[in-house]
Amino acid sequence: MSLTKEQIAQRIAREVKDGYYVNLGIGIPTLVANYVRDDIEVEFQSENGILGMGPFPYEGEEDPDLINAGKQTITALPGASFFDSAMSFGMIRGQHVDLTILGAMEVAQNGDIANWKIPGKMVKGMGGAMDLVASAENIIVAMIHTNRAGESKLLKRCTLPLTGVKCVKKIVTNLAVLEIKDEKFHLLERAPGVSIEEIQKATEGDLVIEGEIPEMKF
Amino acid sequence: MSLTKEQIAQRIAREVKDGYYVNLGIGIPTLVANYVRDDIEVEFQSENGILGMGPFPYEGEEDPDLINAGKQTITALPGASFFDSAMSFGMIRGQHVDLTILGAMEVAQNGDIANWKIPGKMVKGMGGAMDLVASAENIIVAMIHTNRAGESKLLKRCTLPLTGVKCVKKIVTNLAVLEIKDEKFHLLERAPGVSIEEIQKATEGDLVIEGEIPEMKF
Amino acid sequence: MIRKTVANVQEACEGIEDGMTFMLGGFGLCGIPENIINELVRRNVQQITCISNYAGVDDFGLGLLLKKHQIKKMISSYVGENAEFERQMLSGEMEVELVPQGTLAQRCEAARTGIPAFFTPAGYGTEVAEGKETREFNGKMYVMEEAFKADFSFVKAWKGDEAGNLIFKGTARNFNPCMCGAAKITVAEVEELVPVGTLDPNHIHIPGIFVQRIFQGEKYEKRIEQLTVRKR
Amino acid sequence: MIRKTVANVQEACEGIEDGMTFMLGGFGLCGIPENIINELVRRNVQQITCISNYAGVDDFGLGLLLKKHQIKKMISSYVGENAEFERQMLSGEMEVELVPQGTLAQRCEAARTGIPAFFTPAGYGTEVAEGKETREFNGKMYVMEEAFKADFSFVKAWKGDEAGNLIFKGTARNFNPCMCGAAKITVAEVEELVPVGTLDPNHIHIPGIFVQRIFQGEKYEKRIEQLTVRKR
Repeated sequence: MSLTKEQIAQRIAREVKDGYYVNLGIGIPTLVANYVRDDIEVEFQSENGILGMGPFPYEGEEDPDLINAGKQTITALPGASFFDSAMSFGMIRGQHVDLTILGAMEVAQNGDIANWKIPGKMVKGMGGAMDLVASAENIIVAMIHTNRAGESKLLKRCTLPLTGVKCVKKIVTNLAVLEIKDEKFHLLERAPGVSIEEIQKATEGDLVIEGEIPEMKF
Repeated sequence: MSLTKEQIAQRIAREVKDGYYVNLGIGIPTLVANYVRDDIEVEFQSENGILGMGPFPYEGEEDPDLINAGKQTITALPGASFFDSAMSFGMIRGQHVDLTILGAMEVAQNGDIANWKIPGKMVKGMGGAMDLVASAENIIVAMIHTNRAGESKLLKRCTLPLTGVKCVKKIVTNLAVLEIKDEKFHLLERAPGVSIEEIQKATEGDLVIEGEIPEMKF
Repeated sequence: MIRKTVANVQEACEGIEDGMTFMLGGFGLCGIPENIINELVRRNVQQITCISNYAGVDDFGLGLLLKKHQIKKMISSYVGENAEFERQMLSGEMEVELVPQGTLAQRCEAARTGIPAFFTPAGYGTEVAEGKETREFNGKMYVMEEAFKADFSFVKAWKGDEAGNLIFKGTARNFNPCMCGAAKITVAEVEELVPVGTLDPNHIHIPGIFVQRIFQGEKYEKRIEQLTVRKR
Repeated sequence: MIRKTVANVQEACEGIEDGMTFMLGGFGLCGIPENIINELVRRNVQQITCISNYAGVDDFGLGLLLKKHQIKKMISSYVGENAEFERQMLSGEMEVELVPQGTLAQRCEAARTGIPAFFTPAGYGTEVAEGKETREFNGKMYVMEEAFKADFSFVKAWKGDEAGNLIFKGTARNFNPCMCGAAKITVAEVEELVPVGTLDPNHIHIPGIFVQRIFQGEKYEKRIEQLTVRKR
């Protein structure tokens, strides 16, 4: 069974280590905060200008001056700080953020990523994604393995305009956890009940399968 | 009679206009604040991080955390703000400061200025002077016309390492007020009782004397 | 102290002309200069270039200018939630320059601080770097980006004083400080204009030197784009 | 919340080694990390490179390190009030790189914010620009300057909390914020370490992400260099 979006987030949350500052992109990445172990010290950064982002406010306590990068109302935890956009991206470009989790439309086996534009059809803009992927040492992509037509989104080469080059290190999809190394996808884990063959079939890029590939447990 | 340092400051103070943000260098320039008309709105910036600098504190009210660029204890006026060195020089480089007043060891007739180093002998460092002279649209130099040996400090070309090139527009010395235009010194005013010949003799650079040269009044 | 107060939004917007370039603060609908945007709509200023991270929604924020076709060109990083924007862009009615968000902020800061150009890794190897100088530093590739040029910066702060000093609140800060002093004239609207001497000089985010005009906005709607709450 | 507190100055300085490059905040003797400087003297760390606007006076601040010949190289903008400094520099015992003050601040900021290089007008046509790339933008000449690289940043703040958030006071702010996060490890000493949640998140000058270690200094002399007062 392929993972739900919640399970993808849950799996990614295991990559969040004690002492990490984490930037969560819009979509599935936002859900990761819900699954981080509560016995470790972690702070969430939102690029619109907060460090120490907390959960959604209680009903009636929402503040229009307090939102995340997805424009959702949020809260600030004790120890939080607010800052302007230049300082926020100073944190990002200066590699002070330990982990960046974001979505993608396509990832290539050399680590290229595309997630901001479909020429002539859809243009959302790159927002902070180009700064994040060009700067972060540690990027995890959260995505669905294939598009609605069933075509692979893990490719030999990206077909859409790039967001960044050779930057993605790890991918968690609804089918698998993969690492990018030596310009190939390396299969690390598979979703419960998903076979290696299914993953192989859903992956257009070169896929390396070495040794036993464990099933994720939830 | 040549001007005292106080009178040089007093004369320069007349150049300070309503609505000006002014940066005052160390030495004679510091004295300018004492002579600015009190019916105009002016704010003094000190590059170590204050806008709205006030007079020295009353005895016993000095605060070691509140100094000017000359390391003197100062006060902050209502409406003042504190900021870091990067923002302070952002103000300067970004040309938000309307007038810069600083001292010099030499000025050349093309507007070059030298004030930070005598090779092999004296090195104080440029401090903020290079940023100020390279950025300011409106620079007034306060200086003594000649050195202790009686040699001119207003030269055809500077002999000391430069602080900035082609940046000085106006000079107020103990003998005269001069403007730099078309790579020449233009005499505008003379100190009370100082003859044009005396000024000519004390000026190594090309000196243009056009029309009546009024005496300064105090 | 140099006084920057003007009576109202009309006076604050004096001198704006068709064809000018404006910077506008805000992220999403958070921290946008609401009163000024309404005045720009009322004045029906035409052919403007807007530097703003976001294009508003269809009926609020910059979306209001968009709907009236007042915008010739948008320079933004994200335009995802505005259907009319996407339509005008894809049809070619409006020119659009998309800029990585950090680069957008830094090009404002650079304009404010007299830095004509700087290098950033953002956008290297992408469309954004096309036609721009790239260079290696310490084994990594960077793109050279230049400071913006603009006629007016329009920002919104929480509190301000007559000297033009500003304090922002929460994430309504965002691009507003970066744009102060980054255009020829900076106009700040504030929720509360307080007497000089009220603001602690240690807490001022933007010193008055970066602000030419300041006024208290008549009212603030502060619309929430995505209301997300949890149960008690 | 990620805790940054260490027990004392000894623990804060763990990992420092001979030959390292340190950034030190302060302008004149105002806002210098007094306790850390004393610890560097006590440890007798050798052959260090110091990036600091000022070299202290003969018997306080960086002058203490200078007197013990611990400094191999100084990168500063102004060194005027230190006779021993001038002597070591002119005799060639110590290497000195003089940098315009604004460039010094910006090279720290650049290091912190991942900008490898930027253009500034400061120093164009002078010794400072020798060997550096210069370029014209909009009819004016600029010099390209690169970000600093350092092993430790040592800064002093007024208040701080366990999360590493910092607030500075008056003109003791100066270079301290610019240096936070500009080295591999940033160590902050504060006059008062307050409980988390005490500092208003709107008033924090430096978010804790830029600080790796924080401690409350044992005592502060805060020497005044030029006492200037007026009569009542």
